[in-house]
Amino acid sequence: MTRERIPDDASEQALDELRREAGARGAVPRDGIRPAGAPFPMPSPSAETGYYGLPVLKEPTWTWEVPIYFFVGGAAGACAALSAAARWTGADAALVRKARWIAAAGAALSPPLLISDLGRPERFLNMLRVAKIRSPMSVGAWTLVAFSTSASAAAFADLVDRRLGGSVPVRVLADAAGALSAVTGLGMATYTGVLLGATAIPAWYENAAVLPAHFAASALGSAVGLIELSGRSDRALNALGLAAAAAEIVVGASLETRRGRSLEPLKTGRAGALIRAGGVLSGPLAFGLRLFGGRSITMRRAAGLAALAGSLCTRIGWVAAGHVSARDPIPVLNAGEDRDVEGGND
Amino acid sequence: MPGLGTSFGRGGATTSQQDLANADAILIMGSSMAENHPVGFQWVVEAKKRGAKVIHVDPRFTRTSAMADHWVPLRAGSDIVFLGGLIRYVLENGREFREYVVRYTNAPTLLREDFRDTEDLGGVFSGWDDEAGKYSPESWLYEGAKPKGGEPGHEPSGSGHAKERGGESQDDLNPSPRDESLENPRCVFQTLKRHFARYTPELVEEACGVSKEAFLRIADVFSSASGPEKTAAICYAVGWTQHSTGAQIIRAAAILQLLLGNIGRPGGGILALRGHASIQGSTDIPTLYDILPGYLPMPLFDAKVDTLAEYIERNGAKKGWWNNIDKYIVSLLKAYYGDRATAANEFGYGWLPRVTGDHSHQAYWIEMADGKIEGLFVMGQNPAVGAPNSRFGRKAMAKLKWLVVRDLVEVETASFWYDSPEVARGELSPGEIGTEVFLFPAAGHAEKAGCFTNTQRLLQWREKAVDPPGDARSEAWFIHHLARRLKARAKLDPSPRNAPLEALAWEYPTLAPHHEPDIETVLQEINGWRVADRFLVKDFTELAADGSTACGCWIYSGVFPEPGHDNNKAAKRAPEDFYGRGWGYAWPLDRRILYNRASARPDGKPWSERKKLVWWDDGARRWTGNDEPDFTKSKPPDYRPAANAQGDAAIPGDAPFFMHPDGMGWIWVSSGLKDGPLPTHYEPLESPVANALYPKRQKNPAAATLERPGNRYAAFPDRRFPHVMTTYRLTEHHTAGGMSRTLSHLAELQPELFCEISPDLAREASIVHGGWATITTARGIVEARVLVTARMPSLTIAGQIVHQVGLPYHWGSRGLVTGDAVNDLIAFSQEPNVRIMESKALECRIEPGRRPRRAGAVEKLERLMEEPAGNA
Amino acid sequence: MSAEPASARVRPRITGFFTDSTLCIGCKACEVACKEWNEIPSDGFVWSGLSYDNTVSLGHSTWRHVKFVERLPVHGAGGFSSPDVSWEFSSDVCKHCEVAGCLEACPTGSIVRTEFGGVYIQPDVCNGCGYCVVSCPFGVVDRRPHDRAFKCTFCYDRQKAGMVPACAKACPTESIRFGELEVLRREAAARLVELRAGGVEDAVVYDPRDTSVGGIHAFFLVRGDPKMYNLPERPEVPTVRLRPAWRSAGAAAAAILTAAIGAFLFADGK
Amino acid sequence: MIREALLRWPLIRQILEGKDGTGPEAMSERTRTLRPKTDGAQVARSVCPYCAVGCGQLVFHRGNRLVSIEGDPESPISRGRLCPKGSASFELLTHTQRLQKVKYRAPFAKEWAVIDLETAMDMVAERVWESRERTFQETRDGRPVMQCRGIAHLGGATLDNEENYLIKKLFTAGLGMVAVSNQARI
Repeated sequence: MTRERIPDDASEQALDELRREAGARGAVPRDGIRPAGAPFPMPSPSAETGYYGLPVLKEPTWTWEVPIYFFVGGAAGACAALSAAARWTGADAALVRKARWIAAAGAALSPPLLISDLGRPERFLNMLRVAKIRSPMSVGAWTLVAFSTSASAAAFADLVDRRLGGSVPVRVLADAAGALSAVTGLGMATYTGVLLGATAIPAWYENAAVLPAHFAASALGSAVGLIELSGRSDRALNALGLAAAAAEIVVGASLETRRGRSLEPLKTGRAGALIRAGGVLSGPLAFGLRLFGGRSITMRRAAGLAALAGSLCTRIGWVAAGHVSARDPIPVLNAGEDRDVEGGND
Repeated sequence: MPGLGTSFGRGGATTSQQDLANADAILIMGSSMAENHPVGFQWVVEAKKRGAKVIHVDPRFTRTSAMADHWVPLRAGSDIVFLGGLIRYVLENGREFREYVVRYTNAPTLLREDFRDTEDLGGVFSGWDDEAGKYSPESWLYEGAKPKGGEPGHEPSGSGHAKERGGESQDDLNPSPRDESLENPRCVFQTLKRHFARYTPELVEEACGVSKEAFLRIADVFSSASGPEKTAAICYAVGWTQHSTGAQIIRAAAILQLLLGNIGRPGGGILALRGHASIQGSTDIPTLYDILPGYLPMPLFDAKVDTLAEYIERNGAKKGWWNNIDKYIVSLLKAYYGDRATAANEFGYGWLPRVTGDHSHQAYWIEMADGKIEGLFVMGQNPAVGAPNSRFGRKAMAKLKWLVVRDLVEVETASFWYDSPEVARGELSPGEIGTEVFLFPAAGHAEKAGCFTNTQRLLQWREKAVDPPGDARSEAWFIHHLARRLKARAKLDPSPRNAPLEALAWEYPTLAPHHEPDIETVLQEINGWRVADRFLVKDFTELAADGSTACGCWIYSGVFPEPGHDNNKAAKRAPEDFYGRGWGYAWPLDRRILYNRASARPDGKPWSERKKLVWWDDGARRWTGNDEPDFTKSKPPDYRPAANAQGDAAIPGDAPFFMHPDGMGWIWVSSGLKDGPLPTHYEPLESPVANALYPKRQKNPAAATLERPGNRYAAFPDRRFPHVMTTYRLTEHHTAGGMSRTLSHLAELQPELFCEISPDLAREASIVHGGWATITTARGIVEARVLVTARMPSLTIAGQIVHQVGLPYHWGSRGLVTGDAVNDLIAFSQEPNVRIMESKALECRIEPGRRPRRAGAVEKLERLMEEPAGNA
Repeated sequence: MSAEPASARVRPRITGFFTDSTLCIGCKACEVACKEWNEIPSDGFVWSGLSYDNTVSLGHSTWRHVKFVERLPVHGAGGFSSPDVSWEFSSDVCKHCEVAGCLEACPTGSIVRTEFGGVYIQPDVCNGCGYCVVSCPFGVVDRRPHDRAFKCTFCYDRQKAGMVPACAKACPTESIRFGELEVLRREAAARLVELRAGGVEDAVVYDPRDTSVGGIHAFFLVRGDPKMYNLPERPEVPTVRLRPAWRSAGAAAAAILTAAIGAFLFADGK
Repeated sequence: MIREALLRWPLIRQILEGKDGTGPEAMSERTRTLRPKTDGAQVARSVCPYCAVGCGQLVFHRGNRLVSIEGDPESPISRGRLCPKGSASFELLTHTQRLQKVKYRAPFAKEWAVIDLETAMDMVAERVWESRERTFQETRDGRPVMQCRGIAHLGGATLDNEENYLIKKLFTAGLGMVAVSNQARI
């Protein structure tokens, strides 16, 4: 397991370059090289800079699949909710069917994404060893299981139902599964926000109350977008799209107006850019396209597309922001001085 | 060992690590104990908890300083000025423990009329011969003492490990003239006062760079821990010994402790902190050229000791313990040559090789460089990076016909022929090196049984846990099976030279699975036995001079008094008291604190309840107490020897230092040291600073520089090498790294060679923290990472700023982490008494950036040496 | 949310670490002893230039970590007497929080509270989801690339056999004390008084008990501001954010459902 | 049967015991039966091979293989404690870079060769004998010298007293070698 480093000139140059990078960015998350050794000359430890300015927290170890999973799972979950709502309100059966199939597709895609991120994928079933109400990851795992089953069951039952040219028991089963998938789907759309909010990473936990709603809105927006892109243009969908976009505008505005060092990562650098892009795409842009697009299908699809892109950027951006935030020791060291935690520990 | 040996009688630490807990003050100097002896340091922490003050004097603020109450940075190489300053402070302020000094030391003894001090002769004592470059110490003798046998003084070939010419100062005298009022201007006390009169706080400030205030505070704290109720201890390591005045630095500490009455008492003493598992043992049972086991001198050719009688006459003493030397040498010869050692052939004395010159490490390495040595054995050592001037050393090895290396891993010494810097630099190439190399895998400490002797003279047995892997074997196995082969061959060729080999007693039973010799039988031979019936002797008091006993090392005799593993005292693991009696075996005779007779007043009662250790039990008519009395148990305090009594009988009942003919602690050493009866400050062989005391005597005149191509020195002054350089170890590594660079869990803790420099020097030389620097001396050139730290202060010496460069020396070209060998920078040089190199204070230059690759490095060095030294 | 936090149960003999930095000599024996016993690989040979600290932080392959806080030494004054910290060493380790973020976050039940009150990752259960990594307010838990999460086990295997954890056993100067938590807390209080009396006014005990973490089973005595040692002023267990987060989630879900039903009823109402 | 199977599922235990999945109910078989690796190993009393403090060590071994090395709490010197080097002495004996065979390099060769131990011993004995024959001096101006100057030795401070004794006995008293040295000085 030990790596030997022969200090030849080439590796030295690499190291120096990395140290410069580390000096600029505070840390370089790269195998074998640590943020240590930079910046030079070394700052002596103090209450202000902490221990040589080194990070207190560990960065998330998640791989690229995770934000994608947040996006897919959220969208699929919202779709399931929409299909159920449509069914209950006696809306067009075709719409219900489309929504169910999109949800089922997302439900099928989600587990592989989540599992491939695990350090030990072969042990993914251990997620079901226990059920821990205080662990968003555990709640999420169970939700995902329930959602994947119910969503695909609903879609499948729907298929059977049509083959048999309408069979009551099957339709009842389909509706039951649909209802379940709606509830768990809403969980899928929101729990990922709780997952990030209830961590030790300042940029995330400072937004514990915002993230779930934020992700929900973004999920709704992308769900609407997906259904529309699949060829629907119901007014109801457009209305929901408007609502989602409006919510995103509110969230974006609140983020922009709040200040504080722990929020920096949300506004600066790559992460900041992604979050802002996401906000604009799924907020003002989508809203404008729907509002001024009138009855134009193209404009609605464009809005849907914008919402989808925005939603993806948002998820990637927030995860990236967590990395940056974890590297900054100052908010971690000084946390809690001025703020008493909302809710507290029940 | 002569620093301690000549002062007290034995060349070993006078105390134990545990006993530090009893000290009221502890001076750590020439050592970073917390870093290099962390587990021993727990006893210093213990003492701190009990309220002791800890003082650390060191050029660097180390992990030891971080735990100390007082730390003062001093310039590397100015130790004797600092200690001399303390001695003067004690004398001027009457801080000495008067009764102890008068009754237990030679302070009252009168000296000869013709003695002249360094203060009179501008830096040398009387008897100095400039042509011969050595002293004739006759004028150092006590008044009325006659030099014994032939011309006085030392043979140049001899070295300080042995008790050479022991006690010539006393034999003809009974008792020596003393002035217990200490007023007589010719008594040792007054001479001492005069000698150190100029070592004022001002001089300390000027020469050491220690502020007057700091010095006075420390002097007060340390000298206050003295008298009946208090004691202070001193800990030192190679930070003292590796100097051209090494033995004399330790002498200065000994004088200080004798004046304060801190020897032989709880919480007192001088603790020499050794750096290797059995470095004390390898001197007690020496792999050294000038002594035989038990500090018996090797026969010196120049000393004209061709017969055993001459040897005993010259090296023995009529008074004091060394009167027994005949018993010890004869018993040793019986152990060596067995039945072939008879009275008729002087027990084979004639077979022992004669020492005809300096055969010490550095001396024979130079012969190696000149092609005079054909073969070399290296066992558990790594001179290719671990020895001074390792660059010179590696080139010398290329001149060998054959080389045998035994170690756990392939060390640089075995691989020099293909991966040394010299090969990289094109100075050597495998195709041109004719050295035949054998690299043997060695057994580790848990793969063989045997005992180490630790820093406090404690023999501790190791049980064997597992067999060594593959073809790995112990050194004992190697020697045993080599001996078998050679003796068999000697049988076939009965020439005189083969007589000793053939006569060598070599019957050791071997054990499965590898035919390892049974080590306990070797320890029994070391303990000694009666030749007639092989009954093990109880201890060395049973040894005889008539050939009826055999003993491999008299000072260890008593470690195995009866057969059977249960009687192997080194293997004892049942400690009974604070000093650990019942755990291991401390030579001599399991005594844990040496000279502990001094812990009682002359009348035999403890100095105080708080500091009692051993005392005279009048009822039982014997010495008793919390330790084995280091004294003849039955000898009452009021015992007075009869005129012309001999040996131990000639030692009075109130003379604790009975190894010495006069039974006194020697503030004054009239015989046994080659560079003077008292310590004197000389600058290191390389120093940017002029000798503030003796402008005409810059450096120790008796020290050898061994200057030659490949072992060059900086001039004085020398602007090419303006900075003081010192080397040291880190907690995370061991010596030159052979036992740590290959271990991932240690290597990652200190992965690169670095130098420590002050912010001032960094600014001056425009060197950046975390970057690279190239350090050069007249011998070699290395590159190192830079750690800029205020822990390595620049000091003001005689009005000018002196920068110091610190370098740990653990790296080499092999292992998980590699780096340049700092020992390439160190010079071969010899302290006169023990021929140790000076690696703690040299001159260097430092520049930003990495050294040139390949041949460029050498070219850079040579260009630099061609530059004029000029004025600094 | 369950009635009480996971770890507030009453347990038998609760053990702890009391790391007294004023006794630490920075020898790193604890780091090595830990790695040798737990058979942890080295984590790279990179020279940091940060005083003598080259392991830099706790991580998946460093479960004890000695920090070297280097300031300005004062000539004449040793580090111990100096009013300022001149060179302070402190051995960091998993805090084994009373209310542990990693323990509550773990979805597999791999992380458990042992009978000694320690927080232990079961190596055979953890699937490396990495949620404990972002849930530790002290940045202790770490996931080894393509492997599971690692951290100090509190030598659970040794404790089960009544043995002292490897680091505490090796520590040459008893800077790392192991024992019954409450006893250690009393000793720390006494030591603090003793030090202050001895003129070491800047000594403080770091054991955040007035935050949601509710105290730590491995607590520290350091000199100067704990922040110099990267010890947070008020660490909080992440689960304190569950309530606001779930509230927001619930509201959002409800909103979506209502909006959807409303939309289909009225927008497309036929 | 099925009941057992189900009870092995922590979720079931959790529900039955009404726990939250952070305690014993979540422990695996391995965790419940966890024991220290030194359980049932044999112990040798030893001493640390690094510096001269002389710390006591307990060497745990099983079936001729090392298991672990720890401090010996009974040692009056070290009281069971070890420094980083002492703590690493298990790796010192077990790491992969340890030599297991004799390596031999012939004069002017560019490569190592691996040779058999006994052969190596015979070769070394041969070299010693020849060098001694060439460089031995019996007398100088009529007085005994009995000295072999052509062979030198270095090492000892890391070896055992018994080994140093045998080295001095063979090399000096037997072969007449005087150039014998080690690290030990003052």
